Amino acid sequence: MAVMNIREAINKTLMDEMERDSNIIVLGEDVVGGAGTAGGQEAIGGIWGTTPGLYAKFGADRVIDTPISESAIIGAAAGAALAGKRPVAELMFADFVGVSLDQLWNQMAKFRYMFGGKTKCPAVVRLIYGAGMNAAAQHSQSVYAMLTSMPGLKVVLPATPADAKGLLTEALRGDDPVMFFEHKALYGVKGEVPDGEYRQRFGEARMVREGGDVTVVTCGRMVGFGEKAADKLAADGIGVDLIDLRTTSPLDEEAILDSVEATGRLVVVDESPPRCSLAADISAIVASKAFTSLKAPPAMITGPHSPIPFARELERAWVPSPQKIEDAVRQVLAFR
Amino acid sequence: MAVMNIREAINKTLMDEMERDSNIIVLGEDVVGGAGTAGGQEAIGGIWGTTPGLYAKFGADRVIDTPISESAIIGAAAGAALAGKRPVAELMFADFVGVSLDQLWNQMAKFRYMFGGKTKCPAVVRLIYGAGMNAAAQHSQSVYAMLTSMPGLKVVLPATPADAKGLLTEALRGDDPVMFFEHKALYGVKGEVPDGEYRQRFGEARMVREGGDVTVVTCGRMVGFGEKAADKLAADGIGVDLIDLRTTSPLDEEAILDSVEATGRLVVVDESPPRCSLAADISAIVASKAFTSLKAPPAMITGPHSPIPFARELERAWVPSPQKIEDAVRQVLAFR
Amino acid sequence: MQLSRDDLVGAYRRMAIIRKFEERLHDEIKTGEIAGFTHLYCGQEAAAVGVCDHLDTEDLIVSTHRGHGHCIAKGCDVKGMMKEIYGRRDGLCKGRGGSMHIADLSVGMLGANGIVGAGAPQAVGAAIAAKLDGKGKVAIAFSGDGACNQGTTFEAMNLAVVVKAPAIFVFENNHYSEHTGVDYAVGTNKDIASRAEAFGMKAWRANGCDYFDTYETMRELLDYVRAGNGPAAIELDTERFYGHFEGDPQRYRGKGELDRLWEERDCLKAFRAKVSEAKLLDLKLLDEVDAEVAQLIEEAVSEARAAPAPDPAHVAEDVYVDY
Amino acid sequence: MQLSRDDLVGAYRRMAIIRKFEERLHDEIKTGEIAGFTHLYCGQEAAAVGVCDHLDTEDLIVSTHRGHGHCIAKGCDVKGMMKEIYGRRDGLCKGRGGSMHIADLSVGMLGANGIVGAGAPQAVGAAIAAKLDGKGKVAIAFSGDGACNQGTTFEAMNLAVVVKAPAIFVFENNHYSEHTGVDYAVGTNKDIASRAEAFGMKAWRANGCDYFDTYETMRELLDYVRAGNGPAAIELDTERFYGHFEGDPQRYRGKGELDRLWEERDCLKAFRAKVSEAKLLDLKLLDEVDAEVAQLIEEAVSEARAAPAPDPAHVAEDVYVDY
Ligand SMILES: Cc1ncc(C[n+]2csc(CCOP(=O)(O)OP(=O)(O)O)c2C)c(N)n1
Ligand SMILES: Cc1ncc(C[n+]2csc(CCOP(=O)(O)OP(=O)(O)O)c2C)c(N)n1
Ligand SMILES: [Mg+2]
Ligand SMILES: [Mg+2]
Repeated sequence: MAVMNIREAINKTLMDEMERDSNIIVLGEDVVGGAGTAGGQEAIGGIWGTTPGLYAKFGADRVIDTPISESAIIGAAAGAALAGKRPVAELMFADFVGVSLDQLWNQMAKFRYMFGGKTKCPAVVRLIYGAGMNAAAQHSQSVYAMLTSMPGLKVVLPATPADAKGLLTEALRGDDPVMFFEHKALYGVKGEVPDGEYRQRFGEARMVREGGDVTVVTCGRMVGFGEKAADKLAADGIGVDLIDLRTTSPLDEEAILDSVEATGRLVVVDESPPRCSLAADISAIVASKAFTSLKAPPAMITGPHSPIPFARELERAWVPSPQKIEDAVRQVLAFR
Repeated sequence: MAVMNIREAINKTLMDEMERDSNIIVLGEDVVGGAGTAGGQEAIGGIWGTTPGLYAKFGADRVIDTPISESAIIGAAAGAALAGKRPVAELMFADFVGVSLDQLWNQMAKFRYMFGGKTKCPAVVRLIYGAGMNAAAQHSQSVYAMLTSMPGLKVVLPATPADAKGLLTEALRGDDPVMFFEHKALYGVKGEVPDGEYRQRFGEARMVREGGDVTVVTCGRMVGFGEKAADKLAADGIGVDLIDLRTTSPLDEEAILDSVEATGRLVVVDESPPRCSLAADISAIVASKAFTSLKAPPAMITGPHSPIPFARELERAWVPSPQKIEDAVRQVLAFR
Repeated sequence: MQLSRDDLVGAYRRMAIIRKFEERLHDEIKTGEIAGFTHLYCGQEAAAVGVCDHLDTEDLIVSTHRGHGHCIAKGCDVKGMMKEIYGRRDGLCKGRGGSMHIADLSVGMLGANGIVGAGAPQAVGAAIAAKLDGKGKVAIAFSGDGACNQGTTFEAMNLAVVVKAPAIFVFENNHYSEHTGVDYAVGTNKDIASRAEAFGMKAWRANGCDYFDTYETMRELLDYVRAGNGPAAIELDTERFYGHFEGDPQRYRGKGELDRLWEERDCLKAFRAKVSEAKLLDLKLLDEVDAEVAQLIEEAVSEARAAPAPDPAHVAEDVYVDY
Repeated sequence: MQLSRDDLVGAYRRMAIIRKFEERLHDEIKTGEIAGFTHLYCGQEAAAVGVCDHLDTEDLIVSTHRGHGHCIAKGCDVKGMMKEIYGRRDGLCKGRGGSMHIADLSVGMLGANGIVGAGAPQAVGAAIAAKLDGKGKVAIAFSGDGACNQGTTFEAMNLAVVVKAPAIFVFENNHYSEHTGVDYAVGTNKDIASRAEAFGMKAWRANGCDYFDTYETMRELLDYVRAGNGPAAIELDTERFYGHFEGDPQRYRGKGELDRLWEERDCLKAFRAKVSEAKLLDLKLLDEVDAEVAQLIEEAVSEARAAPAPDPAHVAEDVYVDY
């Protein structure tokens, strides 16, 4: 097993998979960089550094810099996928779903169903999401709940380098459109990554900690926050079942319900505003399917019902924190 | 009180309010109709028949036909609102949020917050939504959950002609962006409408039936379905508290919680796919805030996790029905 | 090059099928048996057929809400289409799509589309795929004069130029988007083709009510695109003979406008006149084609009527390949 | 008409404020004290000032991610801006917006914007409002060469033409969108202004590194728009002197490119040369302006540094006027 960070795991997976499958193409803004400049191509390899080297290896027909036209980028991915390719389109910030939603929601998500099950659209859309870099209201959002609500899309959120590889490989081998969320504050997270072919099935949550007293369900950057909280709680003898969903659609309901049936207590941590959120979704599923097991009301740790602010102090207050998770766990435990 | 249908109530309210406030302007595709044709202006007054007569009365500067450019329509509404007008923009089908989401979500919803509370954006967006006309996957969706999740937007869904007037008037008097949802299958619904000035406050649910045994929470077209179910149940001596939310943001939590505290049983009916839906949202709120009152798991009646199909038999199977509501009520009542 | 006799008869047949298909729908919709919104292609037959007669199944097209003509011209099964429009289980899309969502990838038809302007970027993606495959195939986006104001269409044109994809933008200018005239909604003070040119591609213009003009102009365009010159556009001047959708009161029409259109701009009439004047085909032969076509449509409707409805139990199937 | 001495000094001062503001940020950002993404306007000062010097507070502008210059040119309070960029409680937007979201409606500045292309439709809306008010006011959308490929920008241009709104599209072509060159990303084989023309409006071109050329050309354009002729566009040829955002390695630059730009395309240098050659202003006077400006920026930074942080307890305030 090699140790690498999430950025490297994504880059290497793209590299390996493109090598293996000549139908994979990559497109997005500045995924190469330098087109039409005196400095020449490969000026950047994506502003997040996830695509360097691809152009040099696979050339201009497979690694495509685009104008600032997100609808056209996602639409082109949709069309290329219908035409038999496996496009990997990058949305530099997930917030740009705002200017490209139709092609995700009304187009690629619905083709197969609308067309009577006779087509497939194996497009992967990489969405760079999340707060933590003081990028303010239009560059910090976690839009996975919105896309999770849309039938036809699969929604994937790796929290570790191994999952980044396993889930991206799975996305590139599958035949459905996949929304691949990369948290901008997690790119530097290091970990062991299995060598060789490695696939992580969708809909299979990861039990990060087994504790037995409270079930904490989360995903993405919040997994690390959950670990911090769990460590502190463990010191007080409180055992947390910490579940990293890995994919929110499909959802590993079984893992959640099994744990709650044992613990009777649920905390959902979700880096998003509260209404119609993933936190609400998971809580509602648990309330309706594990009602008799629940010993305390489900607790939802989300941001407030406001846009995400710029200033450090404000952003920090907006985003769920290890402290808030810890407090919530203590609270649901205290409930009788 | 005059008796009229929802279509007429909307048209009349627009007429009256535009008369009263010269800052109100209307824009959208074919809201007038006939521009640049031999037949001449006023060829239609909106394909839903909600805007006829406005052009004749208020002229081309205030009633504006636009090209098919939803981002520009909503963006223009946002800009006009910042500039001191009260635009009423029509999205002919709510599904076109797909091509205009950014201007709703990242722009008008966020201006006030991002700009430090010093601006206001009193734009009203009319979204025609919902299934029931076999308009298939791209012309039948109920996107209120998505917009409810977005801080900065208010989300309004009249189910009666009186509420259509009251809520639209309120939207046009307020200073925040309002998403005004009109169900395409409800336009013909008739009812009494108060004469003269009539405003319905947001965040104030309507208790459609008081029954005391089960709380059924819903909105839009599903209110009528809920009434049908309630009537049948009443015949069996089962009393339903039927709550029409009227607005999902702000949400009248109190009305919901008060009822559930009395009934202990909740059914949420939501014309949308299940994940991260309004049904999940309400259920989660109730589970977390009225936990001890709940005597049965919350039941969520939604469509399946699929796009909306075309054929009559399929669409009917997709949409929640009075029968499904009735069954759910009986089931939550049977739970011990 | 001259078209062969078979080519000519084939072109006429395809146009006639579209015409009859649509006219029959126009009547059947009045019975209330067909659900949803239906947009008829009548009047524009020469456009779809004149374009698609150059294509084989590996050339791809994306279509619009007014897609029946494109589907038929590209080779979709007419009976399967009719069943689909009737919402039947064995319809081309199992009754899930309906009129606005007919697709058949086996003939290179990537889908009608209910979202105006959504197809154009998809065609660019398909063209990127075609370029990568290097077999000289093209991808075509049909768009209306209304769709050509949608941001997606503009973005698609620019992207196609930037990546030099063999994408072709066919603008069918039927002078209306719903109830609005093209002279109002398309702000350019020239034609739509000029706007496409300003995006950096070569553009052609043709009479979309004349099969021969459309076909010949497309030949030139396709030679250019297949030679690797990147994208191209064509504006086809054409006419919509019915309302925007069935039920449209058409108050935007001028006095006598529709009569004049049927009189002067009927592509089938024009085709018959041309081939008989040039003594290329005997009109009796075309009458026979008409009869065959009438029979085909009759069968399509009666089979669709008799066909089983979809089973509601399957409402949520085929959302994913695997979940 | 000639600019007065006061006008000239004012123009220079505004450009110098922008320059110093940005250069200071360039340095301060390295200290790590300023959070988020910051895009500097250095090099484009003549564009913002040359345009905005024609406007009063009732003329409205919408800006971009690279908005500091537009804000200053339109009259936003420089100290309030600095505090905002430092994320302070008393910043122009209470520390909630930051560099990319500065707005001040009291001076007609409708907002910087983090979404490329989002401003253009808003300017059209503001222009529709202005037209309704009938006071001859205009609304201006600043857009980059990259933004001019976004569908929203195209839609906005078409809509403005259709409704004949007094909207002005100022395209600041600084030859780059992030790491990509304009010759690649803008597919038109002519300039950006030509593409705007193809949307049916009159377009001008000017040297955006020359205050006088920008200012004079804008005068002509504004006469045209204020006279009720509908929208117009102008392409300003300008330069970005720093990276796309702070931290950009700028590997897309040619060898010696930046040196050459500072040498040949510095609008402040050019301004000084022109006014002194024409003997309109004494350079010593401009040196004094520079000193004042340096003082202002020094104060702005030290006041911002010393200013209180926002109170986390207020994180969710001001989402609605009332809820
Ligand atoms: C994004 C979007 N906006 C609006 C509509 C509603 N609509 C359907 S067809 C149409 C007019 C299209 O005009 P045009 O592109 O000229 O095609 P035609 O109907 O003439 O074939 C409109 C406005 C839609 N389906 N999608
Ligand atoms: C919709 C959207 N897409 C992409 C980006 C990321 N982005 C920010 S600035 C920029 C380049 C803009 O180029 P241009 O319009 O020329 O403005 P300049 O930076 O040169 O001032 C990009 C791609 C964004 N903020 N919004
Ligand atoms: Mg048309
Ligand atoms: Mg630029």
